[in-house]
Amino acid sequence: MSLDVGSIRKQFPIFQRETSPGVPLIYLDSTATSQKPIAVIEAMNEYYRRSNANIHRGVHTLAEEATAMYEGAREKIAKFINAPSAKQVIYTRNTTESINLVAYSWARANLKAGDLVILTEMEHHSNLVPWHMLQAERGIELEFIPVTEDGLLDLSAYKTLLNRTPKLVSFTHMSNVLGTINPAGEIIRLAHEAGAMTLVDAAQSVPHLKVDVQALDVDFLAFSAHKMCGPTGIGVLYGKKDLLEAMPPFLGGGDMIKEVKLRSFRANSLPHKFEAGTPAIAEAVGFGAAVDYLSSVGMDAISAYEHELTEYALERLIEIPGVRLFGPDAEKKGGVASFVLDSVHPHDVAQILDKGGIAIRAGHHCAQPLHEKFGIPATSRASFYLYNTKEEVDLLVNGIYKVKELFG
Amino acid sequence: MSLDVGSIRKQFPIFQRETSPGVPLIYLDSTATSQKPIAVIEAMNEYYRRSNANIHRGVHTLAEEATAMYEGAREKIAKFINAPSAKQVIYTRNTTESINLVAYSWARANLKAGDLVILTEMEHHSNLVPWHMLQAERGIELEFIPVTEDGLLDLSAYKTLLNRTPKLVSFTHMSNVLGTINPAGEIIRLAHEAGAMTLVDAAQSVPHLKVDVQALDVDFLAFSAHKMCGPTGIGVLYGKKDLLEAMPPFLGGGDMIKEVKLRSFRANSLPHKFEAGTPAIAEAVGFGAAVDYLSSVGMDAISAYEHELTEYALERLIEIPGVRLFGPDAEKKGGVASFVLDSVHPHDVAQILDKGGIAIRAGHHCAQPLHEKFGIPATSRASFYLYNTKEEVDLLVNGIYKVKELFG
Amino acid sequence: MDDLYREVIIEHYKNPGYRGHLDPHDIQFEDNNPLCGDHIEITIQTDENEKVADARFDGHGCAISQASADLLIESIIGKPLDEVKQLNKDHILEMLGIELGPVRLKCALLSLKVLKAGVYGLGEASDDLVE
Amino acid sequence: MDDLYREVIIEHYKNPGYRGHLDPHDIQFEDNNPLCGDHIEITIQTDENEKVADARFDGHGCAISQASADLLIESIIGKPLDEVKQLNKDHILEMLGIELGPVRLKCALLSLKVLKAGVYGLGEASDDLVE
Ligand SMILES: Cc1ncc(COP(=O)(O)O)c(C=O)c1O
Ligand SMILES: Cc1ncc(COP(=O)(O)O)c(C=O)c1O
Repeated sequence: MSLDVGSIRKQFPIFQRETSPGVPLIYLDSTATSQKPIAVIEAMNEYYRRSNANIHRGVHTLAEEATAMYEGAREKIAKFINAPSAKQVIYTRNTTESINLVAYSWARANLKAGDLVILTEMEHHSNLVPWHMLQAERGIELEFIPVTEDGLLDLSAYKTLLNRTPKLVSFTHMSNVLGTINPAGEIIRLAHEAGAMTLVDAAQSVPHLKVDVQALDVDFLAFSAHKMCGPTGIGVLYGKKDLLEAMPPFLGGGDMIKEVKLRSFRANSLPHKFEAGTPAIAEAVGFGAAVDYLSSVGMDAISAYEHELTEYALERLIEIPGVRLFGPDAEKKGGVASFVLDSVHPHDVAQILDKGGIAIRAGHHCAQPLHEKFGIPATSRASFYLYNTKEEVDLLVNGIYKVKELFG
Repeated sequence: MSLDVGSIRKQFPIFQRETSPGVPLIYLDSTATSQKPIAVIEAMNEYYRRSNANIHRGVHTLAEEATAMYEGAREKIAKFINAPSAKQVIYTRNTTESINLVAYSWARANLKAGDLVILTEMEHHSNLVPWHMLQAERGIELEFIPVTEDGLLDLSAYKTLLNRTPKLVSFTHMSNVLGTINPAGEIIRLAHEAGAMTLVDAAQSVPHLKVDVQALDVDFLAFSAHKMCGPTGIGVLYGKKDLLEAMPPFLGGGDMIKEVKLRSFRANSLPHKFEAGTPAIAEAVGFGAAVDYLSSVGMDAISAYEHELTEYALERLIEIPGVRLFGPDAEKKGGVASFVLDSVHPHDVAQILDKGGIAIRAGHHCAQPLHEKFGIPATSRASFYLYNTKEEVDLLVNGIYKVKELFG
Repeated sequence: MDDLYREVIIEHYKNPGYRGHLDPHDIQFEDNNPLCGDHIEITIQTDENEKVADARFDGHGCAISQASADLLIESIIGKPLDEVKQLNKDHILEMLGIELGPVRLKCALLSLKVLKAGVYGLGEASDDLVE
Repeated sequence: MDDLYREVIIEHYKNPGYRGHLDPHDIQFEDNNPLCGDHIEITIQTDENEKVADARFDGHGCAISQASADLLIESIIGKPLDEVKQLNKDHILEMLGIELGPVRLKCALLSLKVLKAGVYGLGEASDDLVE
C-alpha cells in the first residue's frame, strides 16, 4: 500500500471523535458522503474570515478576491477532470441538480414524444426520477440496460437497445450499491455510433478514480463535492461546449444574464448562463481545496489503495456464514460492499454496529429498482475511502459476528 | 442607539482584516452579501469536524446527529419568520432558486397563455427573468407596478392593474437599490381580494426587518441565508401548506421520493418533496446559527439601529455637491444609499473608495430596468447592517470628496 | 448493545404473540415504510361497545418495527377505540424502553401509524398521526 | 490612489485625443459591457496596404474603459491590420500601467474586444478575443 494512511487520517479532524464515550468512530459510509480534511474546512473558514463578498459584479478588494477564489476553484476542477476549458464546468448544488439541469434544459429542448432515453437498472434515483418526470410530461420512452446476476451491465442487451436509435444514454459510472465500475468509454463510444448523446452520473467515480472527460468523450458528466472530501451544497455539471452553448438557460435571475429589460433578457455566456443568483461561493472555495487535496495524494494511489482494501473486505465478509454479498468481484468494482445477513434486517445490522462506533448505511441507498431486481427491500452497505484501514474492516467483521449472536 | 456595535463588530472576524497594509476594511456592501459572525462560521466548522454525514436515511450516530441539526435549523428558521410549520420551509440555494421553484412548479401547473402576472419596476433580475422565461414558453402576460420619481410603488396604478384579474402578484419587499420598503401587507391583501396569489421576494427584508409570514398572509416568500449573516449556498422558499402540497415536484432525485420503481415514482411529503439529492447540510446548520444570532441581537433593535444609521448617511451624502440620491426618505426605506456623483462613473467611484478600504458596490445591482427607468446605466451603492457605524459613514463621505478632487 | 436491543425487543421480534390476520375483521389497514421496505398490516375485530375484541399484525421488517407492532397489538386488546385513537408515540417508546433516532423512530411508529389510520378510517396514513 | 488612477488615465479620460466617428470608414464595430453600461464604438479607415490609416472611438463609461480606448486607438494608427489582430490584453495593461481585478479588466478590455471583433469582421464580440 503506497498510501500513508496514518498521516492521511490525521488530516481528518472527525477521526478524533468518539461516537459515545470510549467508542472511536469507524466511518464506513463514504459512498453517502465523505469526511473532510482540515485543508477543506480551513479554506472555507479562511474565506469567511478574510475574503467573504459577493462576486462578479463587485469592484472592491473583497469582491475581487472572492471572484478570483470562486473562479480559481473552477479552473482546478476543470483540470482535475481534464475539461478543455473551465467554462464547461457549471456549478450546481449536487449531482442530482446537474442531471436535472440536463433534463430541464437540454432534454426539453431536444426530446419529443417517442424519443428514447436509455438508462440502466442500477441507477440511483437521481438518474431515474428526472426522466420519469420528463416521460410524464413529454411522453419520451425509457429503456434500461439490464443488470446481470453478478452485478454487471448486460452490454449485449445494450447493443440491441441501440438499434432503436436512442437520443440519450444516461448511466452511472460506478454503482453506489454494487460498486460496479461500468465500462464508460465503451458505452459512450457505442452510444455515439448510434447517434445518441451521453450523460455520465459520476457521483461515485470522480471521487475515487481518475476521470478524464476528454478521453471518455462524454457529452455531460455530473458529480458532487461532498463525496470527494469537499463541502455540501455544491456539485458540477460538465458539458461539451457546443452543447452547453446551444442549450437554453435553466434558472433565471442575477448573474446568468447579459442584459435585462423590463420584458425580456439576453442570457450570459458560459458558465454563468447556468448559474443564477448568488452561488455557493464558500463551497466552491472548499471544492477547490478538496481537488487540491485529492491531487496531492494522487488519484491513482487512492484507487489502488481502495482496491486493496475492498479485496480484503470482500474476502473477510464472504467468510461470515449467512452473509450474501452483492456486486461483482473486487476486480470490477470500487470500494463498496453491500450485503444481507441471514434474516436480520439491514436496519438492525446497522444500528447494532453503530453501538460499536461502526457507521455503515442500511436501506435501498436510493436505488430501489435495483433492490427490487435482486428481490430484497434493503441491504447493508460498508464503503471505503482513502482514510479507511484493514483494521476497520476487521472491526466490521467482528461487529457482524456480534449481530449474528444477538439474533442467533 | 440600543445596539452595542463595538461588541457586535468583535463577533465578525473579517473586521480584523486590512484591505491593504494599514488600511482597515469599511464594509458597506451588505445588500450584496453580509459578513458572518463567528458563531455561524464555528457552527459549520464544528459540523464538519464532529457530525458530518449524509442525512435522513442513515441510522448511525453521525447521520442521526446531522439529520437532527439539519431539521433543527429548519425549525429555527420557521420560527424566525413565524411559519405555522417547519414543513413549509423548503431549503433552496438562494432567493433566486426559490423564485424559480415557484415559476417552474406552481406557475407551470397553474398558469396558461394570457394569464396575468403582476411584477414591479423595481424588481431584482431574480424576480424578472423567471417570468420572462415563462412568458416566452407559455405566453403569460406581464404587467409592472410603476415606480414613482421618489422611488415608491404607485399603488393607484396597482389597483387599476388588479382589475385585470391577475393570477399572481410577485414583488420585492425591499428594493436592493432604492431601499424602499414596500407595504407588503396591503399589496397582498389587495391581491387576494382580486383573487391573485402572492410571492414576496424577501431577500432584503428578512435580514433587516421582523417578517411574519402569517401576519402578511403571503402565499410564497423567498430569501437567502448569505444576506442575513448566514452562509452562501442556501436559501428558503416558504409557502402555504395547501399550495406546496398541491404543487408538482421540481427537481427529481434522491430524498424527494416516497418510492421509486423502474418507470415511475411517488413524491415524498413536505418539505422533502422539493429537496432533491444531498442538500446543503452544513449550510443549513450555519443558517440556523445565523437565525439564532440575529434573534439574540433582536430584529427590532437591528431595524431601529439601521434606520438611525441610514438617516445619518442620507443627511451627510446629500450635503456633497454633485451627489444625486435615489429612493425615498429614510422613513420609508432600509439601509441602502444609492447615488450618482456628477459625471464620475460609479465604477470609478467604487474603485477609488476601495483604495481607502471602503467597499461599496457599483453597477446596476441586478436591477437594470429600474436604472433604465431613472435614465442611468449604473449607481454607486453603500449599504448598512448591524455592524456598521456612523464613523464609517463619515469615512465614506470623506472618500467621496477625494473622488471629486481626483476627477475635479 | 443491550440498551438498544433490550431483551423484550428481541423476544417480541423472534416470538411475536400477535402475528396473524383476522378474518372476518371490522378494521383493516396496511402501509409500508419506504425507507426500508418495512410492511405492517393490522386487522381488528371490535365488539358492541366499540372496544377492540381482538387484533393481529402481519408484515415484515426490522426488529424494531416488528417488536413495536407486537407490543402495540398486545396493549390495545380490550381497549375502547376512542382510547386507541389517543395513543401517541410516547406509548410506543415507553413499551420499547429505548431512545431512537429519527430514522429508527419511523420504524418504531409504523404500526401505530397503520393502527390509527385504520381506526380513524382514513384513506392514507400520514406521519402527522403519530407526532 | 495614484497607482490606480495614474495621471495618464485621468488625462486620457478627460482629454481624449481620438474620440469621434470616422465617416466614411472601412471598419466599424460597437459593443457594451453589460456589467456597467460602458459603450464603445470604433471606426477605422484602412489604406491600400491593409494598414490602419486613421481610427476613432466613441462611447461612454468609466475612466478605465474610456482611457483604454483612447490609448488603444493611439497605438494602432499606422499599424498593419495583421498586427492589430495579434494584440492581446497585455498590450492594454502595459499602456495603463496598473493592475486590475476581474471586473475592471472587463472595462479595460472592452475597446480591444470591439477592435478585434471589427478587424476580424465578426458578427459578435466574444471575451475569447482578449484572453
Ligand atoms: C431584492 C433582491 N432579490 C433577489 C436577490 C437575489 O438573491 P440571491 O442572489 O441570493 O438569489 C437579491 C440579492 O441580490 C435582492 O437584493
Ligand atoms: C451513483 C450516484 N448518483 C447520484 C447520487 C446523488 O448525489 P447527490 O445526492 O450529491 O446529488 C449519488 C449519491 O448518493 C450516487 O451514489
